[in-house]
Parts: sequence; C-alpha cells; structure tokens
Amino acid sequence: MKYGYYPGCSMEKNARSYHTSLMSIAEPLGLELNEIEDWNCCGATEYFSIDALPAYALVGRNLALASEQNGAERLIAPCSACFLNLKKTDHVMGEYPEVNQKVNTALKAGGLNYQPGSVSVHHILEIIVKDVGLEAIEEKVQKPLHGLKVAPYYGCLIPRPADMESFDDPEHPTSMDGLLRSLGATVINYPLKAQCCGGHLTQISEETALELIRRLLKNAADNGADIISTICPMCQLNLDAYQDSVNAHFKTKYKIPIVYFTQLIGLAFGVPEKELGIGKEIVSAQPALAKITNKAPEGELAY
Amino acid sequence: MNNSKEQNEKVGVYICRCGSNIAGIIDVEGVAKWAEGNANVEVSRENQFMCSSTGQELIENDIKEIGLTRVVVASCSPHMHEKTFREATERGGLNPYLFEMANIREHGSWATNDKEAATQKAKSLINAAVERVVHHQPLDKIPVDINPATLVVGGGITGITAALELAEGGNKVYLVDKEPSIGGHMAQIDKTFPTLDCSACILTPKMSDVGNHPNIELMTYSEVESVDGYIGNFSVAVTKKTSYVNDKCTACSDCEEICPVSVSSEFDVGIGTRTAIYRPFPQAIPNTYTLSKTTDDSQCVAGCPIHQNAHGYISLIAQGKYEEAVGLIVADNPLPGICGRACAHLCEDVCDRGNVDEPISIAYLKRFAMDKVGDYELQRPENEQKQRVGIVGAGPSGLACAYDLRKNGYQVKIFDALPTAGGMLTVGIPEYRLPKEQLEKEIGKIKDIGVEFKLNTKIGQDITLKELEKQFDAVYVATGAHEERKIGIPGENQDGVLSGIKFLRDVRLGNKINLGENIIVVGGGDSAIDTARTAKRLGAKNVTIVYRRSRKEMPAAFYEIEEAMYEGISIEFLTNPVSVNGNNKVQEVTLQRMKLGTPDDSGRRRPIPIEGSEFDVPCDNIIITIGQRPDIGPLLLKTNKWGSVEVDQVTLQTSRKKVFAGGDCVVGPDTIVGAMAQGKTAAESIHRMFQKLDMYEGREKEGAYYSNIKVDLDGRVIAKRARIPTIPLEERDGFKEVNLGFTEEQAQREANRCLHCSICCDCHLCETVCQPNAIDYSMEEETVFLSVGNIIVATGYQLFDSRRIPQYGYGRLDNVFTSFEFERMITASGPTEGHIVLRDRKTEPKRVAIVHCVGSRDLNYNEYCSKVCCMYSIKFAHLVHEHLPNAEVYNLYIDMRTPGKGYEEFYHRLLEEGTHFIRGRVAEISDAASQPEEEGKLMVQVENTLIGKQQRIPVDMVILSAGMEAQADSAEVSHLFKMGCDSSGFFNERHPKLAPVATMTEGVFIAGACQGPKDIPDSVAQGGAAASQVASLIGQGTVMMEPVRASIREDDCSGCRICNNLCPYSAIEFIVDDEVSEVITALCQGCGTCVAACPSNAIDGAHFTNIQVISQLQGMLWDVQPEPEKANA
Amino acid sequence: MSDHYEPVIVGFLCNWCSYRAADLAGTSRIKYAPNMRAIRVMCSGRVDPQFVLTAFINGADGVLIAGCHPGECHYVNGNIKTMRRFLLLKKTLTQWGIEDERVQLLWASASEGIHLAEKVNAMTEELRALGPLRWHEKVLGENGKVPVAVKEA
Amino acid sequence: MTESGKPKLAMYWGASCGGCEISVINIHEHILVVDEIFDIVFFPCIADFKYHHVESYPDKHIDVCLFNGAIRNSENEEMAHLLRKKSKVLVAYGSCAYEGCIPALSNLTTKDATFNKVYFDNPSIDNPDRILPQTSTDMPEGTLTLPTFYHTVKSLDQVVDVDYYLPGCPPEPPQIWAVLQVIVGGLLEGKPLPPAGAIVGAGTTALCDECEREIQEKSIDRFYRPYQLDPDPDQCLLEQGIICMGIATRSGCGALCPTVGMGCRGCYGPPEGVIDQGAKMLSAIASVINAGDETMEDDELEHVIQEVIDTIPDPAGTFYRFSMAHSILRRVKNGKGDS
Repeated sequence: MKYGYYPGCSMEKNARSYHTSLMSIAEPLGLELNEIEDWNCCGATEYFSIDALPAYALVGRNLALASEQNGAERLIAPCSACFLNLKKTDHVMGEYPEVNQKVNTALKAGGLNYQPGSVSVHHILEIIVKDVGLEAIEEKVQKPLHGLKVAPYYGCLIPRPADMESFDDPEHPTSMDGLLRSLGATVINYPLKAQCCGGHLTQISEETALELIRRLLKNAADNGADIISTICPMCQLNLDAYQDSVNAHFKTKYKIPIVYFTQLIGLAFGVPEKELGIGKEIVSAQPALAKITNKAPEGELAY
Repeated sequence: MNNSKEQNEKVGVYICRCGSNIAGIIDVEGVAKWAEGNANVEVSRENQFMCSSTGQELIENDIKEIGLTRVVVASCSPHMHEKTFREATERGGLNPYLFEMANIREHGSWATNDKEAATQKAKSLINAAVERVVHHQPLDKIPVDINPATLVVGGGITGITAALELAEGGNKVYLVDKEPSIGGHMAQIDKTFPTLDCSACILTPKMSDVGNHPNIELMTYSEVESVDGYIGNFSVAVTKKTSYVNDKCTACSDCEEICPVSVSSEFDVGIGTRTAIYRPFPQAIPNTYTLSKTTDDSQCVAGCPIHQNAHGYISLIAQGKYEEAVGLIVADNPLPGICGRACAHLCEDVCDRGNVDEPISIAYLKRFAMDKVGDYELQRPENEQKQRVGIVGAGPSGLACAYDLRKNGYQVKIFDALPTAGGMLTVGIPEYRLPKEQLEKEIGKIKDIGVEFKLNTKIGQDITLKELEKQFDAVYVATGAHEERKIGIPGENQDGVLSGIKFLRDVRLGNKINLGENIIVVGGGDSAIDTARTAKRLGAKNVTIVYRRSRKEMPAAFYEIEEAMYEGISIEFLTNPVSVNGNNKVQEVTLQRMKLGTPDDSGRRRPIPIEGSEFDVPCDNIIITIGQRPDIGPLLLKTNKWGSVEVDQVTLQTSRKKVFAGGDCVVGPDTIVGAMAQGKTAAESIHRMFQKLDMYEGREKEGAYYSNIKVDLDGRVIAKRARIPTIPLEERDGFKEVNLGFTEEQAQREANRCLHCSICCDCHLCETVCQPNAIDYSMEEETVFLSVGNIIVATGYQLFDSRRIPQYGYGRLDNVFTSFEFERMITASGPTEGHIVLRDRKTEPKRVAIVHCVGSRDLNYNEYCSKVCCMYSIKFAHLVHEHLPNAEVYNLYIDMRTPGKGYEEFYHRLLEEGTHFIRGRVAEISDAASQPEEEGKLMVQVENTLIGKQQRIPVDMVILSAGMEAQADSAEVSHLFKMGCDSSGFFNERHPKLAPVATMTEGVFIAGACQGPKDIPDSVAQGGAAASQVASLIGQGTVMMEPVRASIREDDCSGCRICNNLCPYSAIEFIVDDEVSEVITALCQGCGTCVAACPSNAIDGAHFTNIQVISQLQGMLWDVQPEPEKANA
Repeated sequence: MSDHYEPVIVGFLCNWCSYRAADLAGTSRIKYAPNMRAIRVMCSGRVDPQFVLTAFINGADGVLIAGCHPGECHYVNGNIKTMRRFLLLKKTLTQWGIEDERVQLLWASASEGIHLAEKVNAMTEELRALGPLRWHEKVLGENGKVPVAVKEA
Repeated sequence: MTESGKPKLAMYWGASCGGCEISVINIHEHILVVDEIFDIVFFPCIADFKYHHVESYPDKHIDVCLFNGAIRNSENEEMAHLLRKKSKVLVAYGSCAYEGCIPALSNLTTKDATFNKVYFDNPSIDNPDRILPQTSTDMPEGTLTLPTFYHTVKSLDQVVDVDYYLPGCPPEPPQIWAVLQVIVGGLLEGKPLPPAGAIVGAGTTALCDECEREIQEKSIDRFYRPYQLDPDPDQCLLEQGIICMGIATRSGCGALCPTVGMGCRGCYGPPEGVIDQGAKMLSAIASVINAGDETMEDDELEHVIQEVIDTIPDPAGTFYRFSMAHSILRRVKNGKGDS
C-alpha cells in the first residue's frame, strides 16, 4: 500500500525512535511511505490561535505538495498535531470557500494550488489498524508481549473534533487497545486515555502542565500499567521528560516508561531493540520489558 | 382570462373581506368586478365575512334564485372553512363537491404588503378556482360498516386504559402484547410523580380487571404479523410465540426454583436476573410461567459433532447440581472424562462468550463434573433386542457406535487389532494428557452395560469381513488411520527419521526407542506437539518443531502450543524441510523459510518457499507428524484414491449393504468427537435398518452445524476464562498428567460465565417437578387471525441506551446507573428490596448525582425534550432523601421543566429538602481521581452555568436520567399499520393539534408514548381519547369516507401494472382474468400517486382529475399565458 | 400584462405538509414574495410531469413542487416517488435547455412556514436573475397554436 | 365524384422517409382494389402529377388526401395548405404528419446546429467553401429559389386542420386497409364517418394490451440499453430494465417490436387522453424505480435514485423519439440542449 508520508519536525529530533521504529515495521506491514518532498512545519498547536489564515496557508502548502506527488493521495502523519492540522486545514478549506480562495491565493505565489479533498489525511495508527488490519499483524507476531501491562494513551488530538468524522470514538477511543492485544500484551483500560498531556503548556504554564501529566501518570499507574504506549511525539515528550519534574513537584515516585506503539509492534515482530530506538527514552523501559514472558498469564489466553 | 364560455355552468364567486384581513390589502371590489369578466361566472359578490351566517345564506339563496351550478369562495385556507362552505353549498341544493375555494388570505393578504401584487395574485387564484370548479363532478361520501371488535396493540397503561374503556362499553377487545405480561413500563416504576403514590398499587388492579374482563381477549407473548383491510374491516394476523407452558400452569413457581439458568431480567433491567422458565414479576397478568427458549440450539451444542448438551451441564455445574450434570453428559457421551481431557472442543471455537472476552472452558468443565462425581453409570437399554452388531475398531468411533446401539438394546461385540481398547486414545495421545486409568475406567463402564470386546484380532488377518457378515446382522468398520504420511523429500528413508504416530504408539505400548539429543519434529498439528513434548520427556535436550505456516494457521490447540513453548520446546514458524542429510543415519536437515500466499481451499494461506533461504540444522532424529492415512488392508470394501473407504455420505453404508464404515478410516485423520459423531451416525443408520425406517429422513442436523441464534453481547462484564491448573515444570520429566483439573470454586466461576445463548438449556429438570404437567417442550408457535373494525396502537417507548454516551461511563463504571435500574432498586419488591446500594449490593451511597437530559435535548442523540425526565429526576432526589436522610443529592439539569398539575410545587418541595440543583450539562463522569479526597469516587465534571465555573463533584452513585425513545422497530410497525413515523421514529398523528390520536389511516389510532414522549397522565388521557374515538365509530355503525379516491377506467387500462406496487395501502389489485388493474375504493386514501404514474391516463383521481388541475393551472396563469383562443384553455 | 418582469411560479403544495406550511407562513404574517401561486394536491406524488410542462407552455417561469419530508409523508412514501420523477424530469428538462432553478423540489413540514417562505423568496430571486421563460413567445415564437387539448376520455 | 364515379385519392409526402408510400403499396393485393375503386389524382411517388395539376383542381376536388411527412420547410407548409383546400378529407398519415416523428428530433437542437451537422461537420461532406443552401440565388438565367428551412419541425395539424390521424411509422397494412374501407364506405355508401379529429387505424389503450409477454408488478433496479442484455423471451421487457415505450404508446401495431425482443419505440403516439407521451412515460417509469425509501437521509435518497436515472443516457430522445413536435413544449430552448 502506497502512502504519502509527512514526518513533521519532531520525527527528526526528539521523536527519532518513533521514526526509526516506524521505518523498521513499515516493510513487514507492507506500507510504502513516500516522504513529501520539501515539506514544511505544520505550525504546531499555537500558530492557529495566533493567526489562523497564515496557519492554514502554511499547512495548505504541505497538502498542495502532497496532491502533486503521486502515490500520496493518502497522506500519513505520525504526529497527532501534524495530523490534526493537516486534516483540519483540508476540512476547513472544503467547508469555507473564502478560506479556500485566500489560501490558494497564497499558494499561487509559490506556484502551488490545492483542491480540498484531493488528499485524504490519516494518522499512522488508523492506517495500521484499518488498512493493515489486526489479522495481518497477529500473523507477523514472533515474540508476543505476554505479561506486559500496557496503557494505551491516545492524547486529545487524534479522535477530535468529532465533526470531521474521526476514525475512532472521540470520547472513548479503542483502536490501539485492539492493536496491543493482538501483540499479546495485556491492555489497561483507564479513563484518562484521551485527555490532554499538556502540550506546549510546559513552556507557557508549567504548573498546569505538570498537573495534567500527573493525572495521566497516576491514573495509568493506579490501573496497574507497566508502560504507557503513545502515538504522538508531544505526548511522549511530556510524559517521559517531565516525569521527574512531576515527581519532584508532587513528591511522587512514578517510573513509568513511555514508548511509541510502533516500538511495541517492532518488539512483537522480533525486531532488535536497538533498531527500534528502545533505550532512547528517559525513563528506561527495560524493567517493564523484562516482564514479558513466553507464556500467556492467567486468563490471558488469546483466542 | 377565459372569455369564451365552453362549459355551460353558472359559477357564483364570493369574495370575503374578512374585515380588513383581506380587504386591507386586496382591492376586493375591483377583483369582484373583474371576476365577472370570466364567461363562466354568473355572479360575483364580495362580503364582510363569508363564513358568517349571512355570508353562507348569500350562497344558498343565489343557488336557489339564480340557479348557480357551481360555487367559488375566495377567503381563507380550505383547512379553515372548506367544510363550512361545502355545507352551505349543499344546503343550497347543490352537491357539496361542486364548490371550490381560493385561499387569498393565508396565501394572499397575509403573506405580503404589496397591494398590487396581492390583488393580482387574488385574481389568479380566483380565476383558477373558477376554471377548476366548472370541471367539478358531484361526488358522494363512501359508507363503510364498522366491525365493533377492536384490536389494542401494547399492554402498557395506555393500552390497558383503552382496552378497559372499550370493553366496559360492551365491545369486544383483543389486547396484544409482545411481553409475557401486560403492564409495560409503569409496572417497573416504584412511585409516580408528583403524588408519590405507588405505581404498582394503582396499576395492578387495572391489570387484573383486564385479565378478568369477559370482553377482553388477552394475547400476551404475541406479536402482530400483518394487517390487511381498511377501517371497519381489518384482518389482522397475530403470532403467539411459544411459551412451552400450557394453561394447566398454576404459577406455583416449582419450575423456577429448579431451573439452573440465570439470565439478566428484562423487567429488573440491569440489576436483576431471572431463570429460563419465569414470570416477569409476581403480579404478572396473565399469571402463568413462560419458558424462553430459542428455536435453534446453543452454539456449543450445535457446534459439537455429537451435540453434547454442554449448555445443559454448564448451567447445572453453575448451580452445583453435579449429579444431574453427569447424568446429562453421559446421556450423549460414553467417553466423558476422556473428552473432558483430550477433546478438541470445537464447541469452544463457536462459543459466543468468545465474542465478549474468551470462550467458556467447556471441555474442562466436563472433566470437572466427571472427576467431582467420580463414579457414574452409562444408560442401559430398557428392553433387549435380538439383532447383533459387530464393530471393527475399539477407537472412539466404535465405542460411540457401540453405546448408542446398546442403549437401543442391540447386542454389540467390538474387535480390535491392538492389545488394548481405545484405539488412538490409547496409542495416539500421550499419557501426560490422558492417563491410562481414566481410559480403563471408561472402557470398563462400556463393558458394564454389556458390550463385548475381542482384542488382538486384526480383520482380514485373524478374521475376515465375510465371516463377520455371517455372524452379525450388521457390521460397523472404524479401523481408524494409523499410517503416517511421508513428506516426500530426499533422504527421508534413512534411519533416525521416525513416524510420529508410530513413535507415540511405541512409547504408549512401552516398546524400546532410541532417541538422540537434538530432535526436529515436522508438522503443526496436535500430534506434532504431543510428539515434541513426549520426546522432551524421554530426555531429548533440544526439541524443535518446524512448521511451514505461521503461528496463526497452526492447527494444534493454542493452549498446547503455549505449554510446549513453556516446556522449552522451540518452534520455527514459516519453515519447511527440503532434504534430510547424512549417510544412512540422519546428521542434519536442510530447512527453508516460507512466506504466506493466497488462501487454499482449507481457508488457510498457502505457504510459498522463499528461494535461497535454505539453511542446515544438525540433528539426531527427525520425527514426521504431517498426518496419517487409513490402512484398510484387504477388507473387500470399495476405497477412494486416498485409500479411504467409500460410504454413503448420510448413512455411512458401504458398498456392502450390511456393512457401515466411519471415523478416520473414512474421513481421514479427524478429532475424537468427529470420529464419535460418525459412530453415532452409523448406530442411527443400523437402528433404522433394523427397524425398517427411512434411512435418510430428518438427519440434516447430525454432526456439527452453525446455530443461527444471536445473543446480545454489549454491556457484558468482562470475566476472564479460568485457566486449568498444571503441575510445575520440574515435575514434568515423567508422564504424570499435566493438567490438574478445576477446583470447585474455579469451575463455579467458569460455569457462571455462560451467556445462555439459547436461554433454556434443555436440561428438562422443570418437567420433572411440574405436578400439573403444564410444561410442554413440543409446543409450537401459532398464528391466529382476528377481524376487527378499528386498531389502537399503544406500543410505548424504549429508554435511551446510555451506553451511547461513552463519556458518561455507563457499562464501564460500576456505580453509574440508569433511571430504570434505580426504579427497580427502590421498589420494595425489587432485587434489592428497596435498598439504595451500589453495584456491590451492600454499600449505601453518601453522595448521589442525578444527571438530567441524558440523550435528550442533545443534537448528537435526540434533539427533542423527553418531557418526563426532569420530574422523575426530582422524584429520585426525593426518594434518595427519604431512604438515605444523610445523603447529599445533586441534580444536574439544563433547564428545569415542570409544567403540569402539582409539578412545579413538587420541585419547590425538593428545593426545600436541600437537594443541590446545579444548572449545566454534565461533560464527563470518570473514576480518575486527581486529588486524594477523590479516591474511589466518581467525578462528575460539569460547568455550573449559574456561577460560570467548572465543577468536579465527587459522588458514590450516578443516576442517568435517560430520555424516551421510539421503540427500535417503530419504522416497521408504522409500515405494518401504514401510519408513517417522524424522523425520531414516533408515529405521526393526523393533526398535531386537532387530531392527536388519529392517524392518516382511517380506523388506526395511536395513543401514549409511541406518538411522542409523555408521562402517565397524558398517556392515560390519550388511551381514553383513542378509545372514545373508536367507540364513536362503533356507535355510528357505518362511517362516511371522503370520496377523494382513485378509480381505474377498465376500458382504458392496458394492464401494464405500473401502478400495482405504487400504492402504500395495497389498494390496487390486478384482475388476472381481465388483465386490468382495479382500485379497492375503501382501501384507497386518495393520494393520487397512481394517477400521476398511469402512462395511459386510465386512472381518475376523483376531485383531482387531470382536467381539473390543468384547468386550474391555466386559469391561474391568465395574465402570462398566450392569447386564449390560441391556448384553447 | 405589463412589460416589467415579475417571475411567476406555480407551486404544487401537498395538502398535509407544505400547503399547511404556506398557511402557517400566512397566519404568522411572514411576508414573502407574492410570486408563487399555489395549487393544492393531496400529495406531491399526484404531480404529473405533464402539469409542469403545461405550466411552462402557459407562461410560468418556474415550478415549485413541495411535499412532506421523507419519512413524514402522510401517505407513507408518496414523496419518494415524487423525488424519483422529479430527478428524471430534471434530467430531461436539462436537455430542453430549461435551467435547474426553474423546477425545484422542496420538503416542508406543516411547521416550516418560514422555511417555505424563504424558499419562495430565494426561488423568485433566482428566476428574476434568469429572466423570463415565457416559452410561448420566447421559444416557439410565432409557431401556430399550442397543442394542449385536454381530453378526459 | 368524377364521371367514373370513383372517389379521388391523393397522397403527398412532406418531410418524410418514403416509408409511408411503401406502406400503402405494402397492403398487397388490396392495392389493386385501391386502384380499382379510386382515381389517383396526385401521388408523386407513383404517378406523374405536378403541383400545377393540383392547383388547377377545384376546391374539395380530392376526396381523400393521405398526407405523410412532417412540416420541415415552407414547401411542406405550402403544400399542406394547398391540399387542405383541395381535399374533402385530409388524413395525417403516419407518425411524421401526426406528431413530427424522427424529423422532429431535430427540435432537440437548433437549425444552425442541424445545418452545421449536415453541410460541414460530417465525414461524408467536403465543403471547403462552406456553402450553405440559400432560399434565393440570383443567376444570369434568373433567380433560383429554395424553400425556407424552418427552425422548428411541426406536425400537420400545427399548420392546417386535420380530419383524421393514422398513426404509425409506418402505419400497419391491415390498419391502412381498414381505414380506407371506412372512408370509402362513408364516401360511396354514405356510411357514418368517424368524428373529425379522430385517431383512426389504431386502438385507444396502451400497447401492453396487445403484448403477449408476461406482465408482473414493476420494480426496476436499473435500465439497460438493448445491447446490454439478452432479455428473457417471455417476461415484460420493461420489468427487465429495457426501456419499452409500450406502456405509454397507443396500441394498434400488434406489439411488433416487443414480440421480437426490442422495446417499443412509441411510434403510434400516446394513448387516448394522454397529452404528452414523453412526460407520461417519464412519470411512469420513474415511479417504479426500485431505489430510495423514506428511511434515508435526503442526500442519500437523491444519490441512490440518481444512480438509477443515470442509466438512462438520453431521456428526451428516448421518450420523445416520435412525439417531439406534438409534445407540450415542442422543441428545446434556443442554443441549449444541442447534442
């Protein structure tokens, strides 16, 4: 299956392991990812609240590039923010002719043009669950993650907003749960799995951000998670890098490793940890990964 | 406009000033004068109020004096006064339908301020009316006789009221309800707002009145199938569902006490359970029991080749009735403990529980029951028969066959080549899975019932089939498949290469084998695993299984694979041997990696070799377990190209009449139950042969099939499958049985996971305790036909399913309850005897939140207001205060809607009782505590719109005040009765203001919540209203129906049948003999769809004929159309 | 008639929903374009395409067919048949060079007076923009008499 | 009446294919009888009379004039008026004269488009100088004239009053013979003639009446063009999705086309009482499209129905193949609908 691939800035830097793990499972999953040539930043979450129109234009450029590149009609973004911005822009351009017209005027300056709807934007999770399918994934599992209690963390962006038909329930997403189960892992069900990680509030109002992060860690821990599986560089960064600050600030002792779901897929497929970038995380994943056994635990008999 | 007079009609035109309503905008005088210009117009007048008596007399007199033949009144909407003026016309002596109305007020003077335009439009509308009316024809209303019997559908309070009203008036009433008892939702309610009187106390007397009323025929547990006919004479088909309980039932409840099944109770919604044979609630009317049982078998029973009644014994185990369970098991199965250990349990693959979390551990439960009870007796024949049957092969197939024959009293002797009985059970399955003692015990039981065994006797060698045929009246050949297939690769024949099946047999028979340290086992079936684990036990160091497909396709039982890996056996998936290397003695094997291609006919994906991926692995032995072949030997039986015996697919009869064959020697290597099923089939055939019965009739369901029953899975609490305890790794060097069997506690828990997909588990215990013999499993559903004159539909509503709002957590968070759960909880007779407690059934909540507008006034779900929720939420608050004086109660509402007598006062009372009313829609309910004080509580997140703040309210219990929704099947029902329903599924009334209980179909009425959300008083009022409308029709004896009807001119009908299926009322019939279609006038509702469709203009729509409409059209366009003499309008 | 062009719309309104909607518009004194002249039919399903063509040949500039919302038809599904005919008629009229705006279908329930009024306003403006149709003078020109002989057999 | 006492028969062709003349010959041996009982006074196809002969006749000289062909140009119209003047009974003979027929399909486009097709844009045409026929051309010898080519094709009754209509493309021999007999009977034996304006030589109801195929309730999933499927030999073609105009076409031909598996083309025109054959056909088959129900959302509803409708490529040309000139709107708006 051919897709356009929009890595977004963080995949190059802090989310390197997301990138490498994705690349190492792309082949076995039969995903052909063609990076969009000369892509630019998506404007993250802030730009839209500062000045919407240029923000749309900024994202519109990426869409325009994708629509020109062949095999990129279906565009994949691994970062939730990139994904949402791309999808939102396509949606808004389609809904509001004036925005469409203005953005295209801007694009014209760069000799570009974008027809809303000509590119369909997907998050990589959606593609793996929907296009590849759990059947195919089960088939590829070499080393099932028996015994590992994983808390799937969706963050607040990918299933929202509901009005641009999202691929999962906006309030109570479950797509990653199924995926992790098919890898043999034990999935933790906890209520905050679709709540905010604080995003860039770590820079703006650390107080608020830390509280948000604490809630997530606590809720996952309370429900017995060994490890949290994320689908977004921002989420991973906040939960992982700020875990110490949270502990310091709230006098807590959380040590929950935060990994990308692509890394867990890789592990189950028997890809060497190094290739998957395991070890790059700040809170080490090793103690958790050590819990993986070759025998399904009580009541975890897969059928 | 028309100044050439073609029709010689005298039209009188009357224009109403309607005070200034019309005259204020339209130049009435001018128009009146202008109208006279139309050649058809005899007189044109204007009047202050045409609807006044003077106005009407004006018409009457002109008809009498000037001899008008047609009348046009230009005034308000026909919906306002058409009737009035038709009557005036009639009083004047003309047919009322020779009148036409022009709507110059609503569509004219009121719709614009532009006087000129309004006047112009008035002229057009009047001219149109004149041109139309000259083409009017006199019409007569259509009389229809009314059958006094009435059908009331739905036995809720609305239906009950309507039924009683009519019955009291001396009319026959049929009351149909799909539930076993009438009473509807009101019966579930504890107290009614605002008076707080006990719902049951006011309802049950009415229910019993219905039950006892001589004029009411109560048809519960029944559904309306079809409705034909029309007002006055409907013919209705009603299906009575099978209750399996006849009218002898005395409601003594003995059956209920012994029934092992427990399913969630429809009546006690989420919080109560009921048995399979049940009575919805103690005051049920009619007061008899109903056995709920699906027409098809439970998945596990259907999926089992021998149809072992698993559902039955699971239910009994759950009740601790182990003896009964064993009785049920051995009834179908002579090898119970063996199957409990080694069966491939196909039943578990189809178990519906697997769609919730994991299948029930059905096989191990059987083992548990057998182990628990220990000793048992197989069924003995009631009377002996003389016929003798010889069975060749003492494997599962032969044994099963023997048992069934013996049960029927036949004399059975089994021959086997091996020194022990049991076939593959003895020599194919390693002892750590199936201990010798177990085998011997169960074979012993078979001997006990008089089956003879002759071992060490090989057919075709020690005794021939011919001789057997002489000695016996029938022979069953089940010699199995004991010969290992070869892979067909180079070097396969040197020593060190073993056949799996022979290997296992030698081990089991204690023959000497010399095994090296490094073993490669080829294959992916159970015997591959058995071989590997056995080799390990014999001391092999490294045992590796090589399988050519992936783990997913591996046929071996998942659990076995797990155990093997646990015992340190490694498995190479997607790998296949290409050659065995060594000189006469195996040294290494060359393996090749495979990838999966397209699925083959087994449905599994075909393995394809990856070129150049070959690699060598040193090893001492290769054991091949890729499947066995039958070895028939010289049996004189016709065999096919795979060397299997050829048999009749249904009867298993071979080429020799008296000889039957089955099991592995016919179908190739198969499961134990598979083989047993064949034995049972053979036994059945032999029995039929002996008894000279039809050999084929009614045998479709022999062997496994897929049951078509569907069970509701959502909202099931996840409960993991119990895992069988095993002996620790260190004890697994010998052949000690690995699985220990369930503990009683495990077994109980496991058995209780059963979903009872067929509800009744067919254990027939109830039959045994029912003194009046009221239980009749042979009962079948019947359809009765009713003739009625009118129908009242009162099918009520359903509660909004709160699961649809995931963020409210219902079904996920234990202590979130729905309004009906709470109603049942606070009812003294309910599951908790009226105690308000959390799901744990003991803790009393200290803080309770009641969330209003759940699923109502919400664009994502239902836009409308459900009308009753505010009131019952307040009632809940009151009841909580009453039951738990110290509890804090929070009502979270959007707007407080309390219109109704005493309602607002009730609200004030609650304000004084100290309920916390918080205005705002709840955003989310979660159990995620972020502060210590929130631990273990439910957090209700809401924006308090009165103080404009977000609030998090920690509570112990949340009650979701779910809204009212139309019944799920309302669309189909509305079709059934031809009523039409709105987009929310509520039925359409004829007029929202003036005809709230009538529908578009004459003689069909709606009442209660099926028309829209309403509370009890409103529903009762509507029930009464519907009843009185019906009563008035019955009183009239005949009704006159509007003559606006279609009719087909036979001479012009070509019989093209375009119109036939256009009529929503099936009023058009095709007369085959005359090859023309015909309209059944009484059914026709006059919509005219067929008229517009008829391609040969053969259908007239009375009062809306083509010429009438087209003349109206042309008259209307007088000012823009081409010159009249050209237009020949 | 004056030279000043006022679009003339023939409205076929069903008795149960859209005619009542027009009544409601009046009773609620909603002022809207007086350009629609209503013909009451029991159901929009009664509207014979011949009516629409006859309206045009007789000088109408547009035709509005209005019925109950799907699922709310008082004759269960008469309006569904209306929609089927309407769509095929529209396809045919396009071949005639008659603009889509000239034949329009509207669902209006008895409570949607305002909706109906707005629709009439909108349609009136669209037709004003298109200019007169007046088939007879503008298309057939001098061409002989109009072959509309209505015979009730 | 002539000296010979034989009634006088004329037959003339307007815009037509000549098929109608053939159809008269095609009444087999009856043609001899025709010759026997009639004096033929004008019949361009078989006898050498000139226009001036006709002009020379006194008014109402011709007893029966069978006028076939539509009014395409001024010559057709001129002759229509002339023959009306000279004939006692003027019969619109055949579909062209009655309702425009195939020539009137050009009412679906414009005169210019027609000329363009005929004289320029056409593989068999080589017209480098783009010469078009002129109504008058001055030559040294004098002025040459051609009739004016009308913008719109008209039926005979749109230019003169017509006594009888004999539908069909062409009319069926038995029908022709029957009609001639009736008229002769009226003229010679004073038997009652059909009322003026009557449609003769055809039935009153639709073709299905005569069709032998099995007719069931109709519910059509999609439409097929004849080449797209091999129809069941016994079942009604329309039910199978093949557009058969029979339901909206006057009977009289004996259902020739449906009998051989081809949907009726509609050449006998609309049944009694139907004003516009195409509109009625459209209404009827749209009604029985098996798509869309009241449970659907508006968009979905429109979509599923439109899908079926899109299987009818050319509704106007299909439903109005013969009756265009006689339809309510008679032609398309200028400049639009070409193609």
